[in-house]
Amino acid sequence: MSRRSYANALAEALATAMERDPAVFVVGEGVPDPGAIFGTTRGLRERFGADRVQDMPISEGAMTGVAIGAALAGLRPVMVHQRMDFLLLALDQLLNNAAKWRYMFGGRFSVPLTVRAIVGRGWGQGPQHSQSLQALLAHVPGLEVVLPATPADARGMLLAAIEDPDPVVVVEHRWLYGLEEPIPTAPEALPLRGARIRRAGRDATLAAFSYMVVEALEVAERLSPLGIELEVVDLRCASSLDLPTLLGSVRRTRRLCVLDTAWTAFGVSAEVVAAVTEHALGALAAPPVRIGLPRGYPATSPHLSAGFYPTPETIAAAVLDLVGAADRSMRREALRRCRRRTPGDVPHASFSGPF
Amino acid sequence: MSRRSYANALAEALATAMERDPAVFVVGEGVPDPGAIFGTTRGLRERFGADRVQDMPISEGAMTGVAIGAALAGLRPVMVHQRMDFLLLALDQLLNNAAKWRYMFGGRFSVPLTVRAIVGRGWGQGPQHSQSLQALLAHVPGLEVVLPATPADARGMLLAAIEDPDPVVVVEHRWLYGLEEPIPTAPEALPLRGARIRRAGRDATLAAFSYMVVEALEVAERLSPLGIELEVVDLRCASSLDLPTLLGSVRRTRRLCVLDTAWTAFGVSAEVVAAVTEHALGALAAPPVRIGLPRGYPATSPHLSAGFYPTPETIAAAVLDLVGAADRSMRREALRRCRRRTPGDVPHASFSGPF
Amino acid sequence: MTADDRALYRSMLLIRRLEEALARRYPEQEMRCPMHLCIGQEACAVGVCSALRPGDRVFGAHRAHGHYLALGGHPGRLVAELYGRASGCSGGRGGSMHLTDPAAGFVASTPIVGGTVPLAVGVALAESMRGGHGVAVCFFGDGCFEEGVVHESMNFAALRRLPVLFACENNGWAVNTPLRERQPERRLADVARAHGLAAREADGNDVFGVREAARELVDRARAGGGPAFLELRTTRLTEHCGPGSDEPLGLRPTSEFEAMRRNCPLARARAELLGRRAADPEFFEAVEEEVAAAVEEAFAFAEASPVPPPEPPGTGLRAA
Amino acid sequence: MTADDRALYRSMLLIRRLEEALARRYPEQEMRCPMHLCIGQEACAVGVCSALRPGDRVFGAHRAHGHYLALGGHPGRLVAELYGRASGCSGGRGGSMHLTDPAAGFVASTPIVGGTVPLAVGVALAESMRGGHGVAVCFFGDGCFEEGVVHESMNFAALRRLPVLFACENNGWAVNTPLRERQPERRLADVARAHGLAAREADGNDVFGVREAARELVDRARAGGGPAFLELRTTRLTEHCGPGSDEPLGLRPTSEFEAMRRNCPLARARAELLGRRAADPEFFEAVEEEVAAAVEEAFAFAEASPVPPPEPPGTGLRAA
Ligand SMILES: Cc1ncc(C[n+]2csc(CCOP(=O)(O)OP(=O)(O)O)c2C)c(N)n1
Ligand SMILES: Cc1ncc(C[n+]2csc(CCOP(=O)(O)OP(=O)(O)O)c2C)c(N)n1
Ligand SMILES: [Mg+2]
Ligand SMILES: [Mg+2]
Repeated sequence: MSRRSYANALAEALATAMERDPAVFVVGEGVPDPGAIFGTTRGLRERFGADRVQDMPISEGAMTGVAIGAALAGLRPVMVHQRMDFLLLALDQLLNNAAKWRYMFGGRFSVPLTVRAIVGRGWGQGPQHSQSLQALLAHVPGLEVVLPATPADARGMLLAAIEDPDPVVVVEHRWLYGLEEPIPTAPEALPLRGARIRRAGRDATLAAFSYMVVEALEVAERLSPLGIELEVVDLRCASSLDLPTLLGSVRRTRRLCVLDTAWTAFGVSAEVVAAVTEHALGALAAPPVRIGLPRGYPATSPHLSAGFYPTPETIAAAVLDLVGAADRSMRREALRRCRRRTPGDVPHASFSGPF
Repeated sequence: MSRRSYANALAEALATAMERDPAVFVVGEGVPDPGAIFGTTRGLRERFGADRVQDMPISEGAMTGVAIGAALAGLRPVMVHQRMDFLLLALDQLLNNAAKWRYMFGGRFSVPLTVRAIVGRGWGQGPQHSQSLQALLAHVPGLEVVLPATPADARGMLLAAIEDPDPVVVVEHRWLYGLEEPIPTAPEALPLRGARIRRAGRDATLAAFSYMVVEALEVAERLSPLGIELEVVDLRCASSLDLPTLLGSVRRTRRLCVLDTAWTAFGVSAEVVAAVTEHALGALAAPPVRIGLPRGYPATSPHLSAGFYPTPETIAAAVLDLVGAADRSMRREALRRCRRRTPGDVPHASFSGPF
Repeated sequence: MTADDRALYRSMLLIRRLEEALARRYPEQEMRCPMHLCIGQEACAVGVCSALRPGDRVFGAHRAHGHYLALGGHPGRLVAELYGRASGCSGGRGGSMHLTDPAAGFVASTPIVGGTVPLAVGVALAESMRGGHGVAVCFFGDGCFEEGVVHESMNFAALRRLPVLFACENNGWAVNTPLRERQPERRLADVARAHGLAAREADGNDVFGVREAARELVDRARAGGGPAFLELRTTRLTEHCGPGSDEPLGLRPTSEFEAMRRNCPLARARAELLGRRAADPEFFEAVEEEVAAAVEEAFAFAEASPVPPPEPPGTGLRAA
Repeated sequence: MTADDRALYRSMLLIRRLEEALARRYPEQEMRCPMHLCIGQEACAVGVCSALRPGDRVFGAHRAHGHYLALGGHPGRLVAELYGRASGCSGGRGGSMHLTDPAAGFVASTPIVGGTVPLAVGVALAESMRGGHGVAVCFFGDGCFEEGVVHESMNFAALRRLPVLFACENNGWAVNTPLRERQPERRLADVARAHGLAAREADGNDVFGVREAARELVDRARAGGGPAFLELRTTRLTEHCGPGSDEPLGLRPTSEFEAMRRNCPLARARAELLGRRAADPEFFEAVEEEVAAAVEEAFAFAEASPVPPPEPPGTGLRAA
């Protein structure tokens, strides 16, 4: 095992994929620049050359089409967007072409395209630089949309995405990049589909995507000493939900809270709730709960947006309601334990902007 | 009262809005051409002049931005897309600008933009000309997304959309265009929000959007003589669900079936189910059911795509399960009554392509 | 050279007669999909494709029957595709607006205007990264030139000096909207040139002229000279979509239709071949017969293909 | 004319000193948002805006402090916006990348590259439909020229002969990517010209030259002569985003930074004013003092503005 940050794990996945398969290349605005996409493309140009580690014009639409064309010709492009918001300029290509191509031509083609889309948050990212648009992608048939939440998954799922014969979007939340854990030294692909139970518990199921897995685990850890045992299910893949794992958990705990990094309304969390309800209505002892973003935008001002994102404390409050924890002083203690001390607009206290 | 088709009702709304407010203008590919957007812009150019009834270059992205700019300058543009699929080229402008503008600048601006997006179906529209993308729009805060299902609503809601100070997308299903009904002679705006109970019933709630209201009503009419009384709720507006009306209905019938013209997975129907479950779990006597499109595309071949769209018969089958109708011969009779005799790829028997 | 010249005529004739048959039989309600005929524009497809080699790869858009056939795409599988049979070139999933015959070098066509243009650039990028010698071609219309993605594509192709030909069939119309209501007075080729492409204009109804222009640009691209743009001025003799004519709409004076008909690329090629004595009247009789048989065979293939059963929903989206 | 010339200098100085103060104080962690300084590019904003009249309307992008200030936008409300106060020009919702001061003629800036370009065209369309005499201006960078929406916008503006100026500040970089890695060798103005726009190139660090070029194009547009494109070659003296310099990155030789610093638009304007005797050393001393006071006042305004309470989620999305 070796310690890796989420960002390093991504860089390692890219290097490994490029090493193994000469058809793999990386393209995106700033891919070879000193910032190296928050470090995730560091060293690649030196190692694999300018041809396979490409910058690009600010032309998200056409360049997505160029990547699709290159994929049709047998290459394996990895396209990177520093903010997922820029993908809105590429949705025609991604949804009308990449997602449909295999189907439209009777299975004669394969589009092995990987898109890395980074979700911004905090430090004044504001309305146009903070969107988590997985619901738009998961709705349209033909794309796989995955959201790794750990360094191991970041490396393993990016590798699997690149190896996959069909288009995959890897949604990476910026606040995960600093996360570290020991992972197997040898990089291997991990399945794109399939949820993982990150923590077992009997009182409620917290089913989470991406960065919300971190928050769910934090809440679970902090409530455990108070006798509340939460099961945390990392859903990992949005487009193909792992219903067996999820339903198994919900049937045990009988309570469901879904956490997503995007707007709650019409988000992927709605699909999770709907699917669970359709399949296991009788198992639910309480109405399911969704936690995500309210119907609005984070103001750039940290003062204005202080209440915008869920926090361990607000999550705990919802979970306490869900499990029916009525004891007043226990509630107070639970919320106190979950309170954060760092400013709400940075991933960790030592962050000093900008990004 | 005067008889109007859905298409004529839309044309009347545009003419009325342009008459009442000189700031209103209509723009889109083919708006002034003899096809007149399936008749919905017929006669407007003769009446209001080329300046206010504009064709446009095939530049959906920039032209949406142009419309937003014109709206910022005090005009009221109505932009028309003959297929909703083309909107994917305009999502950056629609979602990053129109939807966010009022918020981003502290409420200093208003973007009174109306977008008409037409959903294609049948006659070989195929994967790129048949998409019903309301879920992508409803998810992003700031847009109102409405789906009129009747001629009265088509006229009244388009008028209201144009009068609204903020952006509204009117989703029009092509198969509704031939629908006729008597509506009040004097055109007036109708509320954009608020569901309508189109038919009362005690056995289950069919909550439907757009063209699926027609199919839900047909099923309800045909099952009524068999003693199954279905309540049909026309949801009308996706972005702002009318929960009081919907929950009231579900609390009475205790059974919910949601019908949408789009893919079921991650669609607006998921939000409807999730919202109902969160608010009225205890009222549900059976798991809610969603009816929409499967995770795939309609082949252009009518033979291949014969099973793709829901039909009154497949809807009836699901509803019979939902209400627990076990009697074999009654089921058979119910399905027989709902069977359609027209080809599945045309809105009515006299249609002879192309469109 | 003259055998070659006659082959161009034959290729145009096949496109013309096959499309005429499609138009004639469209009302039978067996071809249940939108259909954009290229009658009047055959010389563009045939002239450009005659400048290509095996290994070159071509993309089209909504009006692509001609490109498919000019490359040698299978006529029966084209008709079968419109008939919605599983033996169609796209398995019946695409219809007229989604064609493919990779073996013939026709990668694909799709109906979203501008959608395939950057794909051709991507194919050229792959070719250039691998040091191959193939050229990519995208056919598109004057209306498509208004899509931003085309300009983004030209910029990138020029930046990387990619072997790609942007072949713009300018028929002066997008649906029922004339060019002057969509673009200012200016030459398309000038825009492409300003983007850094080699650019030429040619009479798109003169198949020999088109071939000459395309050859120059394709050979240049193949030799590493970078991307090129070819504007082909041509005439759409049918309505935008469907089997009929738009003459009754009255959007253009009758004289314009008459002029278009006089400017028919087949008639012009025939006159030229006769004038140059590269073909004699017997040739034209023989080729008519041969093409009629090919058209008949194509329809017979389609009609003999079984009507497929409904596809299970959700099939074919991704590899297993 | 010389009072006017001195005003241009003062305007550039205000931008420079205010941004220097922003950079100096950025590490205090009170301005918690991305920030793109325009130090080195002041002459573009000031020269173009000096050619405008009340009623004209301007859009910017991510690097827009200069445009806002050059039009006479309120400096205190700019700083307050970066400080996240409700007294900020966008109520604190936007920060550095979302500015507005409609009264000053600055409609807005947003950070999606290319996002505001068609909006300016839309404002010009409205103006032309209503028979007004206002001109719309959009500022954008050389990188933005790569977005398709810019080309779509130019085509439409030329088609309708709209009164809009496309003001392209070409600093040769997009983030850390030089122009040569994004675009082929060719002149931006040639592309605009090919699209049917009047086009000029100017030294973007010569404020008087910028004004002259902008005047010609703006006056022409106002008189009904149609849209125009102005390329301004300029220099970004700071890092792309943030308060520092990118000199330590080593992406460009030190000599280039030295050349850029010698080419400082303020130094050049000062030398010219002195040379022409349009201003004396006392003027420069006085204006420094005056501007320093204005900058101080702007920060004082921001700091005196109360820290706003958290906004209730979902407020401000639509009219009630
Ligand atoms: C993105 C997009 N916008 C609009 C349409 C509708 N449409 C189909 S064909 C067409 C006209 C295309 O004109 P042109 O590119 O000149 O090709 P032509 O039909 O003349 O061959 C339009 C607007 C579309 N299919 N895709
Ligand atoms: C659509 C989009 N793509 C990418 C970005 C990221 N980005 C922000 S500024 C910038 C460079 C812009 O370069 P240029 O237009 O030359 O302006 P400059 O920064 O040089 O002033 C990029 C790529 C963005 N904000 N929006
Ligand atoms: Mg055309
Ligand atoms: Mg730049």
